[in-house]
Order: sequence, then C-alpha cells, then structure tokens
Amino acid sequence: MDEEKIICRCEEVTEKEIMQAIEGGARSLDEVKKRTRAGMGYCQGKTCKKLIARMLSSYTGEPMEKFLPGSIRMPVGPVSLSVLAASEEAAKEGTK
Amino acid sequence: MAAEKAVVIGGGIIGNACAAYLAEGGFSVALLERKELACAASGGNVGQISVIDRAEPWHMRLTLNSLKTYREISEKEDLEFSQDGGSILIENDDDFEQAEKLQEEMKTFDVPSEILEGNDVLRYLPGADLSLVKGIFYCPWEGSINPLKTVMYFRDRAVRAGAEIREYCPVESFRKEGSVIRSAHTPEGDFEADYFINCAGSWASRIGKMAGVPTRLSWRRGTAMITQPIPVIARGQMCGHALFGGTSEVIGGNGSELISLGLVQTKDGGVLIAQATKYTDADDKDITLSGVSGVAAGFIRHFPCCRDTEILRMWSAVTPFSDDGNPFFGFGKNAVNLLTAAGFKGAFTTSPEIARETVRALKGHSELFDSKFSPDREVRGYHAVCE
Amino acid sequence: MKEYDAIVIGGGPAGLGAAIEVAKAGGHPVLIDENARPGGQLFKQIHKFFGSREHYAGTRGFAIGEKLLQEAEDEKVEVQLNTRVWGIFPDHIVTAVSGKEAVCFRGKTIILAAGASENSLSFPGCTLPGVMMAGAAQTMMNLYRTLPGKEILMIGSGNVGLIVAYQLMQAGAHVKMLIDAAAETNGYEVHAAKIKRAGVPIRLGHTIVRAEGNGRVESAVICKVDAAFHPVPGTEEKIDVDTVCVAVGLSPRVELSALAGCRFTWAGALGGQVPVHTSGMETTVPGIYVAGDGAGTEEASTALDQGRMAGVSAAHRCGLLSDLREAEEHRKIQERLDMLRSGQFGEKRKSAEQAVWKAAGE
Amino acid sequence: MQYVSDHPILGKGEAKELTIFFDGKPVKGYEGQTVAAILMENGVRTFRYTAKRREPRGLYCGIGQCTDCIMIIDGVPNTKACMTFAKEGMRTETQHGNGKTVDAGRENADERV
Repeated sequence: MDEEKIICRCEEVTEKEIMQAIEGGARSLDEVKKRTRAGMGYCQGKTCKKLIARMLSSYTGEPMEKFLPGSIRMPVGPVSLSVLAASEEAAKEGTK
Repeated sequence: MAAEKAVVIGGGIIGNACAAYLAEGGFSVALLERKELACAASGGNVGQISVIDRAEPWHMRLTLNSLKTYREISEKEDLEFSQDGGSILIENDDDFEQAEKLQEEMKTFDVPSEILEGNDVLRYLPGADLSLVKGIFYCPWEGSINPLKTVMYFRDRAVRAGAEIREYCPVESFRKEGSVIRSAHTPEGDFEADYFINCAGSWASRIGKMAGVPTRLSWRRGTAMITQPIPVIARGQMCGHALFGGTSEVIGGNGSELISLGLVQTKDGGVLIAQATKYTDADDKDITLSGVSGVAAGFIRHFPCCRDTEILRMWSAVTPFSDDGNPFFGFGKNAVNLLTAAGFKGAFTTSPEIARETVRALKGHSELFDSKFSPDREVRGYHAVCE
Repeated sequence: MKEYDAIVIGGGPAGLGAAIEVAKAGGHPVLIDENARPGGQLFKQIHKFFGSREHYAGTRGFAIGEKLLQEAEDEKVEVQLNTRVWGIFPDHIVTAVSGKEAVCFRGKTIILAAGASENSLSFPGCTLPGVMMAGAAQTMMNLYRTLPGKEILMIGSGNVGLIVAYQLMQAGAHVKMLIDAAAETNGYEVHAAKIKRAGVPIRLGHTIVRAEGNGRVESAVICKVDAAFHPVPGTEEKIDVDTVCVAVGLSPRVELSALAGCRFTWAGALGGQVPVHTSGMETTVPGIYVAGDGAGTEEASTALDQGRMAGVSAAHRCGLLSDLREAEEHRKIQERLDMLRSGQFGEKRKSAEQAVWKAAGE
Repeated sequence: MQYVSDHPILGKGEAKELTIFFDGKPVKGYEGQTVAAILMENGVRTFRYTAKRREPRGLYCGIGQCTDCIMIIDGVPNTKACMTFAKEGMRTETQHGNGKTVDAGRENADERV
C-alpha cells in the first residue's frame, strides 16, 4: 500500500485512510463513513461501498455480506429542495 | 485496591464522553451499545453548539465549561469545532420583544449578543429572504461541532484509557440484590460492576424501567437532510424563530406541530438542515413524506436562493427530551448504583462537563444532585407515548 | 392520487417484461425510467443473443429492445420517461423527479427492476481520465458512436469484458490486451474465441499495478499474480494505452429494495447481495417484487423472463389473474428460465437462485 | 477520440451536426449525443478538477451513477455530462471543485443587499 489508491472517488478518500479507520476500530460501512467521509459524497457510496466492504471483510475475516448493503437513505440520487418541498402535494394530487 | 467498575449504557455522545472521563479517572469501564456507536440521536443531529439555548445557571455552567474543553481539544484534534456565531430568526414584533429579553438574560452571564435588522442580517445569513426574516438575534459564541468525529474522539480516548467498547450488546435486564444492581445482562454475557451509568439517550427510559427507575422521557422525531456543497448562505448556525416561542414550547413541543428549523453549514459547504416534528416512539426512525416536504419547504421559504440546491441524503432521528425541560441526572431510589444522565437539551453543547459531573457523582458529590433532576420524579406535562 | 395496478421502476428488459404482462392481464401499469427512452442496456447490446426462439436467439440486443418497446406500446403500457425515482414511502407511494417537477405514484404493487451497476476497481491512477467502466465505453460507442479511446487495456475476462473488447475493435479501437487475475476466463468461450481470433492477447493471472500519465492515461503497468492473487515481484510490464476499461463484474442495484424494507441474502453467483425473493419474484415485503439484474445479475434474456414472472405475480395479486392462470403462466416462464440457466455458468446461477427462493421460505 | 461514422453493425451515422461550447471554444457534435460523448470525440478527457486534491476527472461510469463527469453546463454546476443530451449552442465548462455554485449563490445573496 505504498502508492495512493483512491477508494471513495467523490470524497477523495484513500485506501490508507480507510485502513486507518478500520485499524482504529471501524467495523461497518457506517463507521468507516463516520470516520473518513467515504460514501458521503455525491454518489452516496454507490461506487465505493463494495470496495470498502471487501477491505472490512479481509481485515476481520468475516464474509462480505456482513457489511453490505450498509445504511441506504433517501433520496436515491440527489434531488432539489424545491422538488422535495412539492412532493407531499404531488402525492395528494397524483399525476395527471 | 482493584479499580471500581463502571458499566456505561449507551454509545452516543454522553456515553462515550463518560467512558473516556471515567476510564481516565481510574475506573474500569465497559461501554455497552445496543447497536452501533452514534447510531441514534448523536449520529443524526447537526452538531449545534448553543450557549443561548438555556438560561439557567446550572446549564450555563455546563455549557461554558464544555466549550472550554472543546477549545482545548481543538488545539490537538480537528473536531470541526467552531464558534462562528449563530442566529435566531426574527420574523415578527413578538420575536423582537423576545430577542430583547434574551439579550438581557445573556448579559447577566456576560455572553455577548446583538440584534440585527434589515440588510445587516445578510452579514450572517447571506442567503436569507429579508421579506420574511426581519431580523436576527446573533450571538458570536454559538457554534457547531462535527458530531460523528466528536463521538469517535471520545471513544478513542476511552479505549486508550482502557475502556472496553461493546457494540451490538443491548442490555436486556439487570440482576439486582435489593436496590443494588449487580450485573447487566446482555446476549454477549453478564457485565458486573459497582456502578451503572444510564446514558442511553432515547432508550434511557427503557433502561431505567428495567431497573425500577421511572425516567419519564418523551421523544420527538427530527428530520434532517444535507445538501450538496454550496456557497455560504449562513455563517455559523441558525435556528428558526420558534425558539422565541417560549421555553416550554421549544423544549416540550405541543402535539404534532413542526418545531423550529435549524441549520448548520459545514466546512465543506454542505448545509445540514434539521427540523423536529411531533411526538414519536423511541424506535420510530421512519422518514415521512410530510416531514421531508415540510423541512424542505420551510427551508427554501427562508432561503429562496437554494430552491435548486440538491439534497444528497436525508434521515430521521429520535431525540429524547423531558416535558418539564429538565434533564434526568442522579441515582435512582430503586437502583442506588444506577446513575442516569439523559434528557439533556443540546447534549453536544454540554457532554464533556456532563461526563465530568458523572465522575464526580460516582465519587459522591455532584452539583447536579437536585430533586428537580431526579430520574424518579414525576414530570409535568408528560406525554406517555409508549406506556 | 391515481392508483396503478403496478408501478414498474426501471425500463430495461425486466421492467418491460413486467409491465407488458400486467397490461396483458388487463391491468394498468406505469413504467418509470430515468432515461430518455426505455430499453435499459439493451440498446447498447449490438451482439446477437443466444437461447431459444422465445429469447430472440440470433437477434441483436437493440433489435430485441425495439420489439419489446413495440409490444409495450401495443399493450398500451403507460411510460414515464426522464423520471427518476428517489424514494419509496409506506402504502406503496413512489416519489420521483421528472425534469424539475415532483411526481408521485401509488400502486397496488411495485415491481423493482433497477438493474445492476458495474463494480469499481481501485488502483493507483484509477481516477485518471481515461480509466473507465467497460459499460461506459460501450455506451459511448454503441449509443453515441463515440470511440472512447484508441489504445485499450481491458481488465476482466467476464462476458462484459470480452464483449466490450470485441465491440471496441468493431468501432475501430485497438485493444492491446485483456487481463484477468483469474487463471481462467470468466465469460463464454464463444466470446473469448472471437477476440483471440482477432489477435488480442488475453493474459490470465495478471492484474493492473497502476495507471500512469500526466492528467490522462498514457500507460498502464501490469504484473503477474500468484495463486493467492498477490503480485509477483519483478513481473511488472508497462503497456502504452490511452484507455483502461474496467470490467470486474456487476452488482445488483439495491437502493430501492433496501428503502422498501426488503430482506437481503448473499448470492455470490448473482452478483452479491440480492433481495430475498420467491420463484414468483415477490420480496419479503408483500406486494413488492423484483426482477432482472436488481434481483441478481444474470443476462438480459433472464431479466426479461423474470420481469414477466413478476408481472404475472403482480397481476395475480391485483386479482387480474386466477390462481390457476398464475400457476400456468409461472410454469411456462420457469421452464424458459431453467433453459437459460443451463451449462457451466447457468447451473451455478440456478443453484444460487434456488438458494434465494429457499431463503424466502420455498 | 473520434466519431464512428461508419460502423459494421450500426451502419452509417446520419445524425445532424450541432455545435456546443467547451470553455468558450466551439466543438462539433451530433444530435442525440450526450455532452460527454461530444467532448470525448473532440479529445477532451478532463471534465472537472476535484475539490480536495485538485485532480482531473473524466468519464467513469457513463450512466449517471458515479458523478465523476460533473461539469458546469449552461451555468449549472454539478451537471452530469454523461446524462445531458447536447443542444445547439450549449455552454459547457470545466468544473473546479464544487463548481461555481459558490459564486452563483453569493451573487444571489448580494443582489438583495
């Protein structure tokens, strides 16, 4: 791990930083996220989750499934505030 | 002499701070968290640090001592702690009047503040809509802190001082002899100790009841969301004008209304927007469509320049509070070695001092030993949601 | 709010199959897709499909897409394009954004057909412009006629890696090499043979060490790996390429099924974490179904039939099909699926899928 | 890199030409193409520079999932180049960091001052 490897492309978090978090006691995607911001960026972990889960898995010896899918929150993909503000009304009216 | 043992129940900010100070104070500490550290209110809040939140002397003392601690910690560790100031919105004449009262109160504690009107508001809230925001009450001591980093910081300190942190280790029952708790039972085994500290946040009332201590907490749901990084729309933190609605309404809420909007813009430009809504169940983490729309609409009404700003993530967290506005602190009648430390308003603002107070309490002398904080007390206005 | 019989999310083969079946049973489905036209990844597939007549064997992917679109139109499936679903709330309420508008749908059932996403790979230089997912390269050249690079290194010998490598050559690029850490190719031999014939060296037991270049990929360094996939020192080799394509597998997109509260299970042969589902494609949340790559990554033909399966189940739940009709339709579709899940790779997927059904209590 | 005008399977490309602007310079593309496709055809590989490390990024996933390809398009930052269909005269700009929302927001705020 001499060279820098980006794991979370959005927040520019390196493999080394994630490994430090794991060595510091992080044992889930959420805990890695809380310590490093990996998975907190624009894509919300879509790209890096599996890579981090693999690191957690090989460090702890536990299977990948223990770590995935992690916490998934709305919205799926960024949504503007004006759309969110109008959504309750849209639910009442329905479409067309 | 062997170290006295303390079991800390709850892995939020207070639990981790307690674990750190207790372990550093010579106790043999085990922290038991039912899920993951900071998975409830401590992980779901926006990290507001507020001096103007409460005006009682005991609370001000906790606040000012804690701020001093955060400043000291920040010389070595980046917890994103800042005292960038903070505003409370003023939207009508009543608010102005309340703001002036608050200013008087703050003067008695030598806390600086100012009331701004018109275009001056933009100095601190560059993105605010002035047709709605008539003014602000501004206090330069208000601030914010990264809640997750702070929890992890205390956790690391606790571990370095020898504390054992156990996640996914819910306390299911206590073994008592008379009114003394001998051990806490969990699926991971029994944990014996001389003292048990109940800092389980929203779960504190369940833990309390297991031990025969009523701990009459209520809960409300906070809906929170974070935007993409954007330009500065608010320097420091901001609270909606409902904070002027009188302490009881803000602390206790009244039924199912939306309670005060709050926001903090983080260092990288993302805006954390949060709003508390109605009473809820301790385990109710559902996001509701009306909650989401309500928060978004409330925010863009005050900051119309953010209509197209995108939200990256939203979540909700249950936050505990007590209807009479006072926290629960002290030992229980039926569990004389269970110390409760829960229901503090704005726990991030005061947690270091609460933790130190806990250490003092275990040594027999705390300034917070007061019947009005007793976990056994009847609570005026208590809404028993889960009973 | 208008209530649909089924809200179908994702307009690829699975979603199209599902919506068509609900409509054929007399129901009113709405098909939601975030893209400007439905078809999912089918329109990027310019190769001929295998399988039986029902699976349009010998027909190219995009032509199958055209046929399905026609079928959906004939069945009067309501289609909402450029509409991205962002949330699922209780009572089967689906919230979405269409352009800058908020839209909401309520359905008696929801069929999740969100597809898969490509797995990422991390190595020094992996963020340099020129390193891209194989699917991105495929989208560029087959949808937009844009050659994504001239000198290519392809990482991954699964079907995606093999097919995209071949298609890159068809579009005029030079695929310098295809590497895979595994000791054997992961994809069908037919596809591997095609690119071998075209003279592309396939280096098995090799991995990428790093991508290099000033502001863009100018070269890549590869090396041998041992049986434990660790790099063998002294075997580094530099190749001059301007593009590195990553094709290291697909994972089901599970955001919506997770938000809907579905339980998950692990199925390595199906891409990892998949929502638990019955053979009728119902998840652990009643009235919510999954189909296609989002239920476990397989192939477009399988996705189509899984979609039809889910559509039949949803129509039955809505009271549009009798128990008997549902069973009969399921049996027919299952026969076709069994046929697709044969052979060396198919058998593995079949037993993985059966384990998923077992997790659902079947 | 280049437009594949003659493809063994897709046949000849017959879409109408259009012009968009990249950092002020006109570039040629075709109707039905995304901004990412047109820019790549014209040799543009870097769509943005990141906020923290100031590193170049370009097309990565190509289907709107990863957000590596975000640019300022017609003045709107954080727009995915791979999901945006080109229109005649569209203005695309390399995005630096979080984009010009920062300035745009300030302008909005200052307007009211």
